Amino acid sequence: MSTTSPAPTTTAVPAFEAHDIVKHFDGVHALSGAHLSVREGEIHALLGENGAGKSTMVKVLTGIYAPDGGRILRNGEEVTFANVRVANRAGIVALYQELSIIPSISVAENIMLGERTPSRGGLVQWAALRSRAKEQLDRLNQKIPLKMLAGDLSPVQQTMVAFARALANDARVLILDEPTASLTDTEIKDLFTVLRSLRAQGVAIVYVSHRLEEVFELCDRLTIMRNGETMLTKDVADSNIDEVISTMVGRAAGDLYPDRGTATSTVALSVTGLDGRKVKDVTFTAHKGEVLGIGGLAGSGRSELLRILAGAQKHTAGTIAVGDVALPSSPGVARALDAGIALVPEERRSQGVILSASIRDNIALANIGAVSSAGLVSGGRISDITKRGMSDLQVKARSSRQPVGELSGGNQQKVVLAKMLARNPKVLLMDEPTRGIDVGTKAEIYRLIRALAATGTTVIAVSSELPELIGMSDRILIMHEGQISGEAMSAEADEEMLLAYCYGKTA
Amino acid sequence: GCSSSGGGGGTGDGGDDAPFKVIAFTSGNQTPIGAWWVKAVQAKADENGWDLTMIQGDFDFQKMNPQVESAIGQGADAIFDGFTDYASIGSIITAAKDADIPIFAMDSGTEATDAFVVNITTNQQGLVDSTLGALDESLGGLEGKNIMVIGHDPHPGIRLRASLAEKDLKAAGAIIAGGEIQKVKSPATGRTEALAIVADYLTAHPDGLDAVWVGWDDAALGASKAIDEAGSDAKVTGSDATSEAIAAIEAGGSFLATINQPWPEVLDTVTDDIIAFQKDGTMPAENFVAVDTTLVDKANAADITPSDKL
Amino acid sequence: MTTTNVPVQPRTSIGKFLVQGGTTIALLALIVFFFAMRPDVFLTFTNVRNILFQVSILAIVAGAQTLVMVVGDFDLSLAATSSLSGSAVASLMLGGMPMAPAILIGLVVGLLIGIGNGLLVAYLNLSAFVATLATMTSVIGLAYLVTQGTTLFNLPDGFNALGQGRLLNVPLPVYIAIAIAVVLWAVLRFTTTGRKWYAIGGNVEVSRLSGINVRRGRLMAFAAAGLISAVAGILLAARLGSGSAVQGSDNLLFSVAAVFLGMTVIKSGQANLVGTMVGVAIIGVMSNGLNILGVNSYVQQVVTGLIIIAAVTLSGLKTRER
Amino acid sequence: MTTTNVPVQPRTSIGKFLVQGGTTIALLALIVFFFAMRPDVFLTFTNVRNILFQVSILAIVAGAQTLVMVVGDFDLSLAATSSLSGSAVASLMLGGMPMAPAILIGLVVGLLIGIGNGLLVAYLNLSAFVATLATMTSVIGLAYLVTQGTTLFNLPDGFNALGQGRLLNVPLPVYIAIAIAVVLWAVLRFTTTGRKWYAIGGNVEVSRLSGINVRRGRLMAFAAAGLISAVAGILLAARLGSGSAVQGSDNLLFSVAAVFLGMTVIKSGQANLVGTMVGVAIIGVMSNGLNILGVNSYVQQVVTGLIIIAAVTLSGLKTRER
Ligand SMILES: Nc1ncnc2c1ncn2[C@@H]1O[C@H](COP(=O)(O)OP(=O)(O)OP(=O)(O)O)[C@@H](O)[C@H]1O
Ligand SMILES: Nc1ncnc2c1ncn2[C@@H]1O[C@H](COP(=O)(O)OP(=O)(O)OP(=O)(O)O)[C@@H](O)[C@H]1O
Ligand SMILES: [Mg+2]
Ligand SMILES: [Mg+2]
Repeated sequence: MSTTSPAPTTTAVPAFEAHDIVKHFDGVHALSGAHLSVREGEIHALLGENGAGKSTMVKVLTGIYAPDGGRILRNGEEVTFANVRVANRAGIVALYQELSIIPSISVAENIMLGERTPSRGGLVQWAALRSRAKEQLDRLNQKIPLKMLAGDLSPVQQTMVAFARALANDARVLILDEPTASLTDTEIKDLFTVLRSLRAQGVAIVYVSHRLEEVFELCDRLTIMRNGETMLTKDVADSNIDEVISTMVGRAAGDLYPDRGTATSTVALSVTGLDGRKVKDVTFTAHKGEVLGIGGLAGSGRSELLRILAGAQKHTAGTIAVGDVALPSSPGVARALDAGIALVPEERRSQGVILSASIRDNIALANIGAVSSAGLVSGGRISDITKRGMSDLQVKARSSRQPVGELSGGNQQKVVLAKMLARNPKVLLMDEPTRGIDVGTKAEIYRLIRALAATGTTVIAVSSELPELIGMSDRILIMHEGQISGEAMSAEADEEMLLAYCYGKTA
Repeated sequence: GCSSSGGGGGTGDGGDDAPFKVIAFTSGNQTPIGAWWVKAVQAKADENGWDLTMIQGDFDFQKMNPQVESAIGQGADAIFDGFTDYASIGSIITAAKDADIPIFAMDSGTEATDAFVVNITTNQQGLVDSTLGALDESLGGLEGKNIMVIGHDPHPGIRLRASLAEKDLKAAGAIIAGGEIQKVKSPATGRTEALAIVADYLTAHPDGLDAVWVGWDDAALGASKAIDEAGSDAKVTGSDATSEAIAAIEAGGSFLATINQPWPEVLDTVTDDIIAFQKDGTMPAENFVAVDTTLVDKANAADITPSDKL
Repeated sequence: MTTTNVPVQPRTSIGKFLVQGGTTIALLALIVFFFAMRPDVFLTFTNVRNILFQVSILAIVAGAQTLVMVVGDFDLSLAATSSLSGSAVASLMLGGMPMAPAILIGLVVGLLIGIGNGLLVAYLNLSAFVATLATMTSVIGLAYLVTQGTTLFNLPDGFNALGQGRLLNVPLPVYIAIAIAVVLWAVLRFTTTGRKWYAIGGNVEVSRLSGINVRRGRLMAFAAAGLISAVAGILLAARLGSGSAVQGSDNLLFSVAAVFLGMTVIKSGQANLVGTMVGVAIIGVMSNGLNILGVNSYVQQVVTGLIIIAAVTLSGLKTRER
Repeated sequence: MTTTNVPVQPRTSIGKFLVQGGTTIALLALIVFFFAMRPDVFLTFTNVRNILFQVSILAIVAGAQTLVMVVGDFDLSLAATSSLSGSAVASLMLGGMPMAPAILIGLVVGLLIGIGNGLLVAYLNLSAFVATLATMTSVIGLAYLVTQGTTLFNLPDGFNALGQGRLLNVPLPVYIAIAIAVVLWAVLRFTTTGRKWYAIGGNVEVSRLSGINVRRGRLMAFAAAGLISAVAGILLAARLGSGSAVQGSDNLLFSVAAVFLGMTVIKSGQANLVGTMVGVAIIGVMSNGLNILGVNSYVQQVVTGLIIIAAVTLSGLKTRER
């Protein structure tokens, strides 16, 4: 692989550079010779597979991690950042991947957190604080009550608040680590508008994302990392998706989506008149061997629907039947699992895996019945299902005893899958199965979904990305305000039509 | 609780129309003797027609003191302190002085103080003399004997008698085991603490202990248990004459003797002093009285009313 | 089961109060109950003053505990620290030191212990529970050493007046407790330090990534708590006219209970000063009221536990596990 | 600055031990130190037996606390529960009930209190801290009522033999404590219940979504802890030949300290039985060793706190805030 291509020469000195950055964790080489160079007034994409080292790079650049080697330069001068505050004072601000909000304080305070809090003589200037917070929200086109507790916001609003906080710093170098992972198109548009205007004001922006379409729409240059090394930096205009993917994964890109299969006509799941929190009168069926996609805007109730089906949430009316066996009115997760419905939840770090526990223990979690007899757990049987799950899904880990928290996002997601697949579910519910996952792993997951369907499993997958929805499903349902607003065979669907359903225009 | 017994003014000793008002308080209502005292004082009040305000605390001076002071603020003729050391009630004493109300006390300090018009307690020196006498007799002299002294500093009576015992033992030529008074920290865990101290001492010095002098029975029972379990033939003395200690003495193990303090008699005397004051304002002759105690050993154990069965 | 879209009602203060105010309601219920039982005594000036006097020291310790709990930590050593400070001041004055420097040293002792806790927790990353449990153990030992296990008394009148003197017939500690509570409330509400503490308590990692100096914030909260509990201990010594190693030790659990009760008062479930004072009031009213009714002290203890449970359950709180 | 891919070294057990074993090292250091000071005494059979005997009851209470802490909760009422159970058994036997049913009732008392705590915490969502603090208060009150504040004694010899009898010259409580520790270790390690408890302690939401009945799991942990601490309380009564409301109250803080020390022994920082027993051993060795060296008990207390801090700091643990 080539290292860096010559940069187009517009400005003399890059605003912010990092050279030969090395960072180890406990024997893991997160970064081994990474480079990045951003200029004023550009949006620079930082790309790479899960675990390529992007987030680690972001943290090294902003003083959270001290690098084990390498140099960081600001306007051509070498700098070291002892902590985030020092970096912030130098105008370098990041929105971190896992960074969210502080749920127990108000929206306004979340935006003006820390040194941004306007104060005089140690006293908070509340009026100034609110007005400045409001300015930031206005820039993002968000109408969020400033005094509300941030914990009461929807996940999307929380992300926007976190983003407003990053903006509030008046950064000269703004680094965004997967800001759009949990946003929908509307917010993404507003976000892009802001980013473009910042670029016009000469801000240097680093943009980390797995959504390659966004990169080609928004960014000026891109840097691709693999295994902790920088592989390539070039103008976006001179590149294309295939090159990006093949550089990221180190081989030529294949088709992202596998061929569709043929669903049987046997009904595997039938849902009638389901009412619950955020879900109103939902009726549909899914067939054996079918991949059913569910789309909709943020907050349209997709997650709630899946949670109800999985027994994690109560419903107030309606029936759920697997095959022709009806579930009791409030089954609970255990009963739903026994009936053959398994859920791969939306937030994998807080809902999917116990980060401090090992891969084995996580997989055993949903299979305690299968790995035990007479109340005693058999280590051998756990090893069996773990081994099978890890090899079927190609989980990359040191050993099955490694804590899941040390794995990259994609591998964590595979552990969640392995945990649920070991139950041999008849109906597998997947909520945003590829969120925050790189293209290579995404393709693997699509193939896996297809392979499961081929063996007769029904897969119901929620996704916020319309191309993904179309690419991976056989049939698509769109939800709007808790109700099903449209249905289409994906072979006949196009994005425009689905988007119309998303906004409640019923077919 | 503050219960005012409605004895009525009918006792009619004096010509007053208002009944004689007494504030009584104790900080040790969760100890058996404290509980006895509360009931006994109530009975005395009923008998004598006092308007009694009884305030109890569980060594929580932070809560008890304001209650007593506020009762003082509402006026009273006399105050009766049971078992509450004057060190902890400085503010009550001040309030009573300001209001010119005399405090009658029992077992509320180990030395004379003008805080009280009378404080009748037991003779600590006498107590020490008789327990050491019992040890002397049982060991055949104290000279050269290894004797451990276990005390508990927060309790002024125990602290005083432990230091007297240490002094007299040294004077008699005994060796203080461990070089100093062993201190139990919490009354709640006194028994287990003493048990561990003695057991550990005996492992470190097998046959190195002739007796353990303990300042109160609960801890003495722990010490005695440690000695029996180690198979040592050391002797133990305590103080308080709890029924458990008396039973242990009767059983004839290492527990040699304890001390009976005549609380009912002391209560009677203080009550008489209060009644005398109620009648014609007579103040007690002395402000500090130390009454004698009785040694309880195998010989008389059966005749003693245990302090927790009063 | 209607599906009409009722717009979310902005909760009125009263509605809010009824929903979240279980604890406050419990306090009012207690007051009404005791008043109904003993209308002649319970709400008299003397008795209210009594209650205030009884809880004043607890209120200060609970205020200190609130600070630490706002940053999401926990200090088991506060009551011990206050005993040590009180004992140290008493001992120094008995040794002949004038009042002012003795008090100053007492305050410094509290501050130092607080800083020690803060260093252990914020900089050495020990769990607050172990660190302060260990500090508590050592500090109690030190207090025993300072007092030689005894109750130190015969303190100067000028000193005792701090705890026993009155202004307008109300004891000084009541004013001091109110003043400290107001200051702490203002610090938590209006200063950048207070807001940082709340941010840290809300989410340490987000705070750190947002450029808040989390370690210094936590250290400061512990230091402030140590200092304030020293104030409480010195006042208690002045109030009782004596200092001892065990004096005020029940403030440990009661202060924690007060803060926890107070956390149920507000929706976000954070430690907060107003709530803490409600908690302190519940504890004070309950103990005073039960005494007035002449309830057997063993039964009182049983009832106290039940009332705490009732208050917290009433508030319908879904406390996150700590 | 090499970029060669050194394969990740599998950590050896010894390496692991040195990195994480600060607490274990502290225990060994204490043993070596006391042995060096008193080689003639410290490691003799008699003294080791002594230590074991002294910590046996604490070990049981700490084992109970471990269960609750494995599910991520906390039980302040365990020591009080054990006092109440011991007192209840003593009181029943003195009232003429034969030993077996009296013990049974004592165990049921512990179980019921545990279930009560479990219901409050798991089903009413009270914070474990408030709930068990309140329960503790009430339970101590009940114990005072049962004993009338006195120490109940004159228990049947058969009963006392449970706590004082010996087998092969080693006291029975030592065997019982070891047996309970082994059973709890096996339950935590090999049973589905233990697995579920660890999962719940790891992440409640993940556990729930994996089909684990989280509420029942937490309830069971509290119930088991209540039952086990009843065993401890009954044994303590048999060991002392008496029952009282305050007996064994120091087991509260020591058991918690033991579990916390034990959490530093393993990398994941969870409560675990082996670690707890290391913690218990540290506490027991320290107190016995200091007694043997004849250290003043106030100084002992200061030293105890310092050693706990040293052990935890040594283990270099980055404990998550609780
Ligand atoms: N704190 C840490 N301790 C140990 N290993 C770590 C730590 N942080 C990151 N790693 C490892 O370093 C490597 C790079 O991780 P990083 O999070 O930077 O990847 P990324 O490119 O941001 O991936 P993703 O797209 O999934 O966010 C991974 O192998 C990861 O497991
Ligand atoms: N009132 C609420 N309290 C707690 N959690 C909620 C509440 N409302 C929604 N959630 C959670 O927020 C998430 C989003 O909910 P919902 O099902 O409405 O959105 P969605 O259509 O899946 O959209 P997205 O997940 O993209 O935001 C779900 O995880 C849901 O459980
Ligand atoms: Mg990342
Ligand atoms: Mg969703």
